[in-house]
Amino acid sequence: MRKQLDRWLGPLAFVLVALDVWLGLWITPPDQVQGDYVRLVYVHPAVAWVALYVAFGMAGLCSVLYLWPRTRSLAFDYAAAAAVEVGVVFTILTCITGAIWGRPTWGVWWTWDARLTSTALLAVMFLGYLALRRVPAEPHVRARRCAVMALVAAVDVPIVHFSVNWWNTLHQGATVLNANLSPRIHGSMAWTLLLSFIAFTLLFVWMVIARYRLEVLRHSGENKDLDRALSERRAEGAEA
Amino acid sequence: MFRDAALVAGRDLRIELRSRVVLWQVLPFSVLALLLFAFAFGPSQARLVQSAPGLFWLALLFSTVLFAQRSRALEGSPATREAARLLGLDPAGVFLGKTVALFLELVVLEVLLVVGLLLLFHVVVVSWLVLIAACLLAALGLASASVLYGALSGEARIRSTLLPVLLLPILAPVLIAGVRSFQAAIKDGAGLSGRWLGVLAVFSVVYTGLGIALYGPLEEN
Amino acid sequence: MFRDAALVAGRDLRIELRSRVVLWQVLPFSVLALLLFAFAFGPSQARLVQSAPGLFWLALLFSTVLFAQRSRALEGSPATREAARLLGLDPAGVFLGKTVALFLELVVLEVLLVVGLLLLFHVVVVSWLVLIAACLLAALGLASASVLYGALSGEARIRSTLLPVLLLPILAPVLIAGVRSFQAAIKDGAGLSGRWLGVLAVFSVVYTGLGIALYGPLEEN
Amino acid sequence: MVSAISLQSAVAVAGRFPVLAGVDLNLEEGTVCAVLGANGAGKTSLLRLLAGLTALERGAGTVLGADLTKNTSGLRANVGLMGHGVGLYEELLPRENLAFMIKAARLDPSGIPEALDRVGIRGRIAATPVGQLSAGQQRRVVLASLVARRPRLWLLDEPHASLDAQARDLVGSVLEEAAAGGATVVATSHEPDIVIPLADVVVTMAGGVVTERYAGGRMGLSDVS
Amino acid sequence: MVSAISLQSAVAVAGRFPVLAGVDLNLEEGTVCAVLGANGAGKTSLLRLLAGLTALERGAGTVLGADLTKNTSGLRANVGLMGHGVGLYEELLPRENLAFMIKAARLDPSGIPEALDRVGIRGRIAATPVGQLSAGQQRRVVLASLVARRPRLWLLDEPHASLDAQARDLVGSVLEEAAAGGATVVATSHEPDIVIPLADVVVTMAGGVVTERYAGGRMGLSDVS
Ligand code: HEM
Ligand SMILES: Nc1ncnc2c1ncn2[C@@H]1O[C@H](COP(=O)(O)OP(=O)(O)OP(=O)(O)O)[C@@H](O)[C@H]1O
Ligand SMILES: Nc1ncnc2c1ncn2[C@@H]1O[C@H](COP(=O)(O)OP(=O)(O)OP(=O)(O)O)[C@@H](O)[C@H]1O
Ligand SMILES: [Mg+2]
Ligand SMILES: [Mg+2]
Repeated sequence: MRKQLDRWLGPLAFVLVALDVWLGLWITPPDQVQGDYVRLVYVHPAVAWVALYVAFGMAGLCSVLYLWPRTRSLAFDYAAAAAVEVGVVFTILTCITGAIWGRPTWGVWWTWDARLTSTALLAVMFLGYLALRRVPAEPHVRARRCAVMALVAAVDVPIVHFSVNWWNTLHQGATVLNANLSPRIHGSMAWTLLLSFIAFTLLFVWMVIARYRLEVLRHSGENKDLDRALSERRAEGAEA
Repeated sequence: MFRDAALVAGRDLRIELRSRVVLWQVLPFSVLALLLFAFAFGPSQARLVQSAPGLFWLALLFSTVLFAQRSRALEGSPATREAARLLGLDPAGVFLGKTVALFLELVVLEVLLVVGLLLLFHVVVVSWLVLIAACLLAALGLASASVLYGALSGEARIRSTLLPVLLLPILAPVLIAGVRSFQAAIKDGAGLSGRWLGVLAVFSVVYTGLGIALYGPLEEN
Repeated sequence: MFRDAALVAGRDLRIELRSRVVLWQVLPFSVLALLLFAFAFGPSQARLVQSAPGLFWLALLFSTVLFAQRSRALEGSPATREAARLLGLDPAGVFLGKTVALFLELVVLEVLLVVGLLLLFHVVVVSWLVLIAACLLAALGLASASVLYGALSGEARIRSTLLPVLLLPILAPVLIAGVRSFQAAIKDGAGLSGRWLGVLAVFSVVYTGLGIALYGPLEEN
Repeated sequence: MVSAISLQSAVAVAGRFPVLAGVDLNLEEGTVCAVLGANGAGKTSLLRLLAGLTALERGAGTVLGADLTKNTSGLRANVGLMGHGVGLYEELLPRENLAFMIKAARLDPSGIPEALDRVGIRGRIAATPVGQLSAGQQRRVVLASLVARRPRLWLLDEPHASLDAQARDLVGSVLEEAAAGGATVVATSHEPDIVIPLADVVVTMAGGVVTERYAGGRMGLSDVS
Repeated sequence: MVSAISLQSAVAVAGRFPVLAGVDLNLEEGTVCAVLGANGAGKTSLLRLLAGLTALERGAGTVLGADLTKNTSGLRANVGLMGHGVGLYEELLPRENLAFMIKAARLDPSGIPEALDRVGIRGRIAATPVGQLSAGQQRRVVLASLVARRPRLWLLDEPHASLDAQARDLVGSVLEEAAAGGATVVATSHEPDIVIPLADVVVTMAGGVVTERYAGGRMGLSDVS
């Protein structure tokens, strides 16, 4: 079962993404207002969804599991790290696809809209997490620090979200994301949209698993290394 | 827990009083930050008054980073930190003690900054209550977040650059809510300010709670 | 002198490459500072664009403080510093070497910030020449002043709070001249910019000169 | 006798390097154990493991009844460590440093002046912040903190380094007293002539393991195996 | 013989405290001098004065021909100091640390591998950043830096501390070599048994002054007065 999953997950994710792109680019109709740029709707929201909710949610959850004494295991630390790493990629992709979309629709690459701003903050928090991981420390020390950081950041996300929303809407109305898609949505568009969410989530899962595997592999390599290092260490004493 | 908190707060404040680093270095920095912001955005008087709340909270935020550095530096070298870990102090108590000491220092800073604001930027405060509530809530939130993150960020040589990156994004809600509360306090939008004071309150409660819960595992090692 | 400078610059850059502190901690801080300024003064788009030069130079200035901290931290513990003083290096060479290393790092930062500015604040640059000249001159001035003041500010525990207070007021001219040059570069007031570029040039020449002359007596003890 | 320390194939890792490569060590309560060994043998690493400051990577170990594979915060409160570095607050006076430690351990601070006096920290020196004292004076203050705290396990990393002749004698009598009071003492050293006479058990380390064990000169509670 | 060190009533101050209260000391070039004395006697302060790291407050002094009341930067380049603390860059490898020092002194860096090998820093240890080495290994690296640099004046503050038996012997032979090569050596210690046999001159300090001076066991170039 697991092997099957392993074998099929990656290809499946890619096939779905390819299908999504194909449907998005060639099958669905262009929008009356936005023209062909609307096709980004099959990429951008899904990518954003993964970055914001799936990645950070997973990182937060794994961190709690690590900190909880009964479930404390470096596996959760690796999983959290994998989620954040892939999450950073998706967050940056969100910003890039958003910016590409913003250029024709708003005329600018970036604006200080609530959502964009909170996404940027999130990206910086993710980056901070990765910076913290790079500080040399014992595995469990690092795991503890990183878990606390991820948890604190995860708790901060809703606060940031609300405050940024209020921050912006107080001064000016929701000028940006008022393009309500639902009335104009075409049947094939709705399906493609749904597909995009599934496809990118699967892509995320696949990437996280790969990153996690790599980490575990490195660690098991470490274990083998440890055995060799142990005998080398003992030999140090013998030669002295 | 509270006994340990009192002990730790006493230690921090005593070292602080003896070294006077906060008095001579951190407080001047804050005033300086205010002035620099004025340089960068001045000299139009109208724009300055308009940006006064932003200036105040930015200065407070950047000063908080220094306070956080200092609060951690008080704990001394790695050897000293290790010795302290061998004392069997309750981590929650340590967290609370450090937070209380930092809170007191931040309140002093806020008083100074408010005075600076009134004198330098000719701001007229309408609702003192909102202003004071915002300051106290923010001080608590900033203090607890700083102590928690100070413990995250390792040794001195790394900390002086790592801590700002970790701490500042977390503090963004305080910045936003603080600016808004101040705008309300200045324009007497007391009705409006409630929501923003709420953000500040949630922030400080959440971080104090997280600190009490998580400081143990963090300092474990 | 130049041999020693090359040696010292090599040491600083090597430790930096090994520890990657600048890459992971200082550069993100700069981007973050930009974001926070936007919070404090936004979200009105017009006001943001207007303040873009101020934001850029403030972010650069505050980042410079971190760079200065880091540059000094590279020199290690008091014992390490003392050992280095027993090597008979030419102080002017040490100063130059550290300044060069810091200059290179600051240029990388400036490139990053300019890109951020273009993308985030929709700034349109008219005179690239002025912008580049301002950036290079400022980087030299900031680097030399930082190295000089880093040597003034003593030990790590004190330095993390003392250095900002010492350094920032000194850098105020760079802030003002930089903001003005940028405004000129954006609006193509090339005629105007000459004077401000002159200020930057004078600043960097003066501090480099002062550093070469005074680093000896400073490090003497 | 009650076992104070019991390590079975204990492995500890720093970075990725196995600083301890399978240590076996059993000590009963009230024993004074001297640890000898070349530079890099793992003596400091052993003390840090026993203090609960580094994790046990493999193997098993209990110290003062606490399992090293579990949370060691309970253990740490019973341990006094005198390491290579001086773990004192440089701005505070010797007395204030000790007061902080003693109060943290919920002990009576009235013994502090006596402890300081005993290690020769008095007069002007007692009124100088610790950071300005000489190397040996700082180590004397650390010694005083152990005397005042009376931990159940004393871990001393080269206790004699930086101390003058008089203070070296003092270390001997302080250790004797501690062991007589039931405390367990583990002390590393590069001066066998000084520590072997003080020890019940002498252990030598090399390459991260214990290589030899024999009886020392104290013979108070020897448990040579 | 040429005078290497000559202090007359030298006074040095730290904070406001006179750490040296009128030191008289004359040493000829090529002498090995051991400095003994209780904790706080002023041994470290004396070495720092001789290195040109602290100012001469009163009195007169020349070291290697440099007047201590004037600028001492010329002097400092000729001095090698092994202090209580280890003055190495923690991120850099032993080899890189030495290369920096040697190049700064405009010497040939080709002797570095040999110097490191001599103090036993080889293999894995040579490939570890200095910050991760054990206390004794770090001090060995410092010793190697002195060996490679061959300064004209060696100032050693408790050179034997943290070093194991083998490295202690090494210190002896290194000092002997340095003195034979014309360098002057001043070494403090709390282990008279070890240093007196190495020294031409033994000096004891107390209360910031030199109280006694007698001949040591080396008797190479004794100038007992
Ligand atoms: C740099 C620019 C942008 C960033 C960082 C960004 C970020 C985000 C994020 C984080 C979400 C997920 C929100 C959620 O699920 O709660 C999102 C959703 C979405 N974005 Fe963007 N976005 C950008 C530009 C744009 C542009 C230019 C458009 C179109 C005009 C756009 C249209 C949408 C739509 C339609 C959704 C999904 C529907 C929704 O949840 O409301 N975005 N974006
Ligand atoms: N900054 C200072 N302020 C006050 N007193 C100081 C200061 N620095 C050193 N002292 C005092 O000067 C005296 C001499 O110190 P020094 O370090 O020279 O002693 P030492 O002989 O090296 O001792 P040790 O054997 O312990 O290393 C000590 O009593 C110390 O307390
Ligand atoms: N973080 C690390 N990374 C790699 N190696 C390390 C690290 N920490 C310690 N070591 C190595 O572990 C070994 C044991 O160190 P330890 O400090 O325990 O030795 P020691 O017996 O106390 O030596 P000394 O007598 O010099 O104090 C040393 O060889 C050291 O280089
Ligand atoms: Mg050791
Ligand atoms: Mg000394």
